[in-house]
Amino acid sequence: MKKFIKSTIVMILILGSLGTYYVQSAMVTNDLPRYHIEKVKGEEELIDNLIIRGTYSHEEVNDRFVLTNQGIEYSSELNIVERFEGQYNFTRQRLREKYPDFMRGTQYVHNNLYEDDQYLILVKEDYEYEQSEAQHELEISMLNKESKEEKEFEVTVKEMSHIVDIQYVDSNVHIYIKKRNHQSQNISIVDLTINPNSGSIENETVLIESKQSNKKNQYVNISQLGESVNYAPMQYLLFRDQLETVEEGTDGMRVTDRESELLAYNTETGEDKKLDLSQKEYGLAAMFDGKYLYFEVYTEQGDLVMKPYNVESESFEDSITIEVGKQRTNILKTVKDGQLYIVHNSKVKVFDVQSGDVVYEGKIVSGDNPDLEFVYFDFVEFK
Amino acid sequence: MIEFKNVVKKYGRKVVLDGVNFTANKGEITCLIGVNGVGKTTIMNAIMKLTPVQSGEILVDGEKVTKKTFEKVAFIPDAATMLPNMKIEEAMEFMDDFYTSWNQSRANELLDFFNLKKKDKISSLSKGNTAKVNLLMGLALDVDYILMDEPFSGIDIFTREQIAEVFTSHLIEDRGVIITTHEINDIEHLIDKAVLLDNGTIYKEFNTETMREDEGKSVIDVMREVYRG
Amino acid sequence: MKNFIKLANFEFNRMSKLLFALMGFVLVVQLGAVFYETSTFMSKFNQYMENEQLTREQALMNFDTISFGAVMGNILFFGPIFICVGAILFYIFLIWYRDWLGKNTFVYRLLMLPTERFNIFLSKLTTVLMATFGLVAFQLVAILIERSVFNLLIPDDLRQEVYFNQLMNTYPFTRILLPTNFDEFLIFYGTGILSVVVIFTVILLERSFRIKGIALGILYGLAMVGLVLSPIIINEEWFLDHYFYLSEIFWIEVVVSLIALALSMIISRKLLNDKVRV
Amino acid sequence: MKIKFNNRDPVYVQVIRHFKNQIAKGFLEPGQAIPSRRELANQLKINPNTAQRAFKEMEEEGLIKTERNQPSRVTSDENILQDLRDELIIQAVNEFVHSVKSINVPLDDALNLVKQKYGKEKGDLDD
Repeated sequence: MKKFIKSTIVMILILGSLGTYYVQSAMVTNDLPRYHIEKVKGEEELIDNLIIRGTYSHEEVNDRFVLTNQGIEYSSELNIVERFEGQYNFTRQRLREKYPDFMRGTQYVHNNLYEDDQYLILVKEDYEYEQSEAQHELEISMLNKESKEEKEFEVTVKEMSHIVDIQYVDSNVHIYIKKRNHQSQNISIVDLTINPNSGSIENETVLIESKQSNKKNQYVNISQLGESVNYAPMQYLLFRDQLETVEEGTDGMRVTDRESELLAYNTETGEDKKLDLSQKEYGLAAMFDGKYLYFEVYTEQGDLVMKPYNVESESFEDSITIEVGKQRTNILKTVKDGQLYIVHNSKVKVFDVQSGDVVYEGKIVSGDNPDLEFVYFDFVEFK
Repeated sequence: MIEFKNVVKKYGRKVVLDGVNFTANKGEITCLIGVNGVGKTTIMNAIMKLTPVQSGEILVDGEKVTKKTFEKVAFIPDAATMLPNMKIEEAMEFMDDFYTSWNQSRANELLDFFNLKKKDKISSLSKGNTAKVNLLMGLALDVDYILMDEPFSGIDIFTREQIAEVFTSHLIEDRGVIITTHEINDIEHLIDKAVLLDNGTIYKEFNTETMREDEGKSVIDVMREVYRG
Repeated sequence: MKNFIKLANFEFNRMSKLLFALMGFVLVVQLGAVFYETSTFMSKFNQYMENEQLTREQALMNFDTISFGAVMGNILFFGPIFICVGAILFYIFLIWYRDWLGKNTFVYRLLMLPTERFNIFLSKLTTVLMATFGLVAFQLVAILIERSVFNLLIPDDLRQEVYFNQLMNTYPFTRILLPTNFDEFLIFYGTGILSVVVIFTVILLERSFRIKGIALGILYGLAMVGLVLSPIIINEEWFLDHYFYLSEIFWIEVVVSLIALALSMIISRKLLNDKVRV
Repeated sequence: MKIKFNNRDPVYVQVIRHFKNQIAKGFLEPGQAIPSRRELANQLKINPNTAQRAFKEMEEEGLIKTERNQPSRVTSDENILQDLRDELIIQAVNEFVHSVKSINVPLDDALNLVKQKYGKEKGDLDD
């Protein structure tokens, strides 16, 4: 038996030391607080797709988490695949779980997606060079959620820079793209109307074309105003058309003048209109949900005032005021379908913009303990 | 009985065994004779599956060689097969651990017979003593067949005599022995059967006593005939 | 089974001296890192106090504390780890070749043992794994020892406590050596075991077919790398265009790796039984 | 016991010849135990099979007798011993005649020489 003494010692060392190490590692994760959202009042379905991201940081633990109506998941609890993919593209994750076959081959989900109650539309971009000119191939796949019918078609576009938005109106797929002419450096937003039955571009309309500028130090740009849920059906698309004058100073380039126009394009009627809303007057245009543009102002009394602007009627709805105290940090907000979501002080509130009512209220707690001392929420979004 | 049936062995394009046929019986001493490099060692390695053969069959008591064969056939190569930092007693313990056919009392007897000290490290032994240890490891196994590769080469005369003595002792009796040598002189009277090898083939396989009796020729006479003719 | 255990123990004993020497080496050199880092830190602190004419309390306000992480960043700490990794890599080859080379050709004895020859393969694999895990396990113990020495040398108020898991996540080499998640541990070391088995097969190809075997071995090694990478490669743009989800690819990888493992073991077994040469 | 073997005659024949000489010369007496075949092989450094064959031949000729679990013994049968002596004399004479004939010496001259020589070496004759 003396022969076996060395192997036995090493075996005990291995099992003892590695065993302790991993048991201890597992125990750290087990101790993490299980926060959840407890309904106080209202319709719970409203927060079904809501995601609150944050960090728990206490003693040796420093862990990111994702809190939803289904519960909390810490990044240390992810398996190796989830850790590799990262905890960020929740829309893709949700769609993959729900439509695993349709979503195959889709890596990138951002502006190339449209989803309403009936249809799911995905556009994949592919470059191809022909006669030294880049040509974009847009591969469009469309799923009828009810009938499970899938359609696929492909169109080619020249001078394309990227996809701005996708909508589905009157049985047509609209792909809004940004184009840039390489010679004139002219920028435009183009609406490609594609009939899913023919699978080809029926109509190509220029929505906005940038102002021409021949001055060397002037730059034009058209940008879309961020949507809170970029795959959702939108009645309006908002664009900001800018002309910037730049001067070279001692400390680099500096914008000396900025002309900008806010344009609203109605996806249903195809009409566009100019909105006259200056930041000075109304505050920061923070969010847009397709119908309402939200301006936010912090008052000196320590309130956050959200002013919803109805793009259709070109008028403001009643403001919604949230008491936040003097300290402004850690107020998370997002909007969807005319509803304003606020996460603040362990509370989740949903306001209906039209009526100004709180349609849902919930509380973030762990067991009976509402103590969020070691929690920092940093982002809220929709799946 | 160890049988070789049409065994062919090549190293690349070089043919080492070119259809070798011979048998070695239990209770007999069969000697493979030939100059160096004719494939004597290859034959032994082939029996122990220490080198693959391309075709043909090697049978021990009518059966193919498996792990069980190693309890039945012991091979004593011309090189030491135990770790240099082992003591002789550790080497014996190793054998005892793995072979059911290990016979410890025989091993002790051999230790005495060869005048070896079991506390000695194998790396510290002289060439002759290393050869003796090698023999000990093979002979202390209760096996039916013993293969010895050049047991006399490069060893002093006294050790040679001692080793030769083994062949006439009860250590060998009733077992089948295959021995290779390139020099027959030492053991001409010890062997039952001579197998003459050259260029990978068996030139002649004969019983030495019958050859003397029927043709009045010594092994060397036959070798002379064969290799010169 | 009994023979396997005896053989594995025998192989392990053959390498144990080297293993214990490496362990001693790791501990001694890493303690060197502890002494180096603590003494430089303490002398810096004392220098600072002296130069600025500050009391200890005042100096503490402006002086950064030190954590054990500083020791782990020292070359004397991770150097021995790399040497151990190198030693294990070297031993993967040595464990086979030393039986063929040298005056005492032990391979005769090994191949003539009345046991499955594949046990030789398994015992050598076990030895390499025991050495590897032994060193990793010892490193954990060594860190504990080194930390207590570190804590003795640095006063509490100058020391920043860092928790063990965090410490292990600080540097890439400890993250790979001892990932805090057990599934990563399984995957890293699973890949490691697969690599060792494939290398063993390559060695046996060489030992069986010699010069031709080197070419065969390289081809086999490349084929195995190709096989294991193939699910990832064919899922790329130009072929399946990410048809499979990562979680599916993961399981396909697990299956393919197990196939590669089994294939290598079957080939090794066949080589040992029928093709290997002394 | 030591024999210088030649390589051309069968070893077992040489062993038997050796025994016959020993018996004829009286080194081995009738009824005396002889070494076992293994001891013999070991002493003579010959293959045990050869020793075995020699024993077998000698048993068949009746030179030795082996009873179960007993060492082999030289026969006490006078006839056989006499035959053995005759055989050895005839063998020696044959050799002598053969040699003498080959050098064409007249028989009488040869016989005279034999008488002279035989008288001189009487007593310690060796074959």
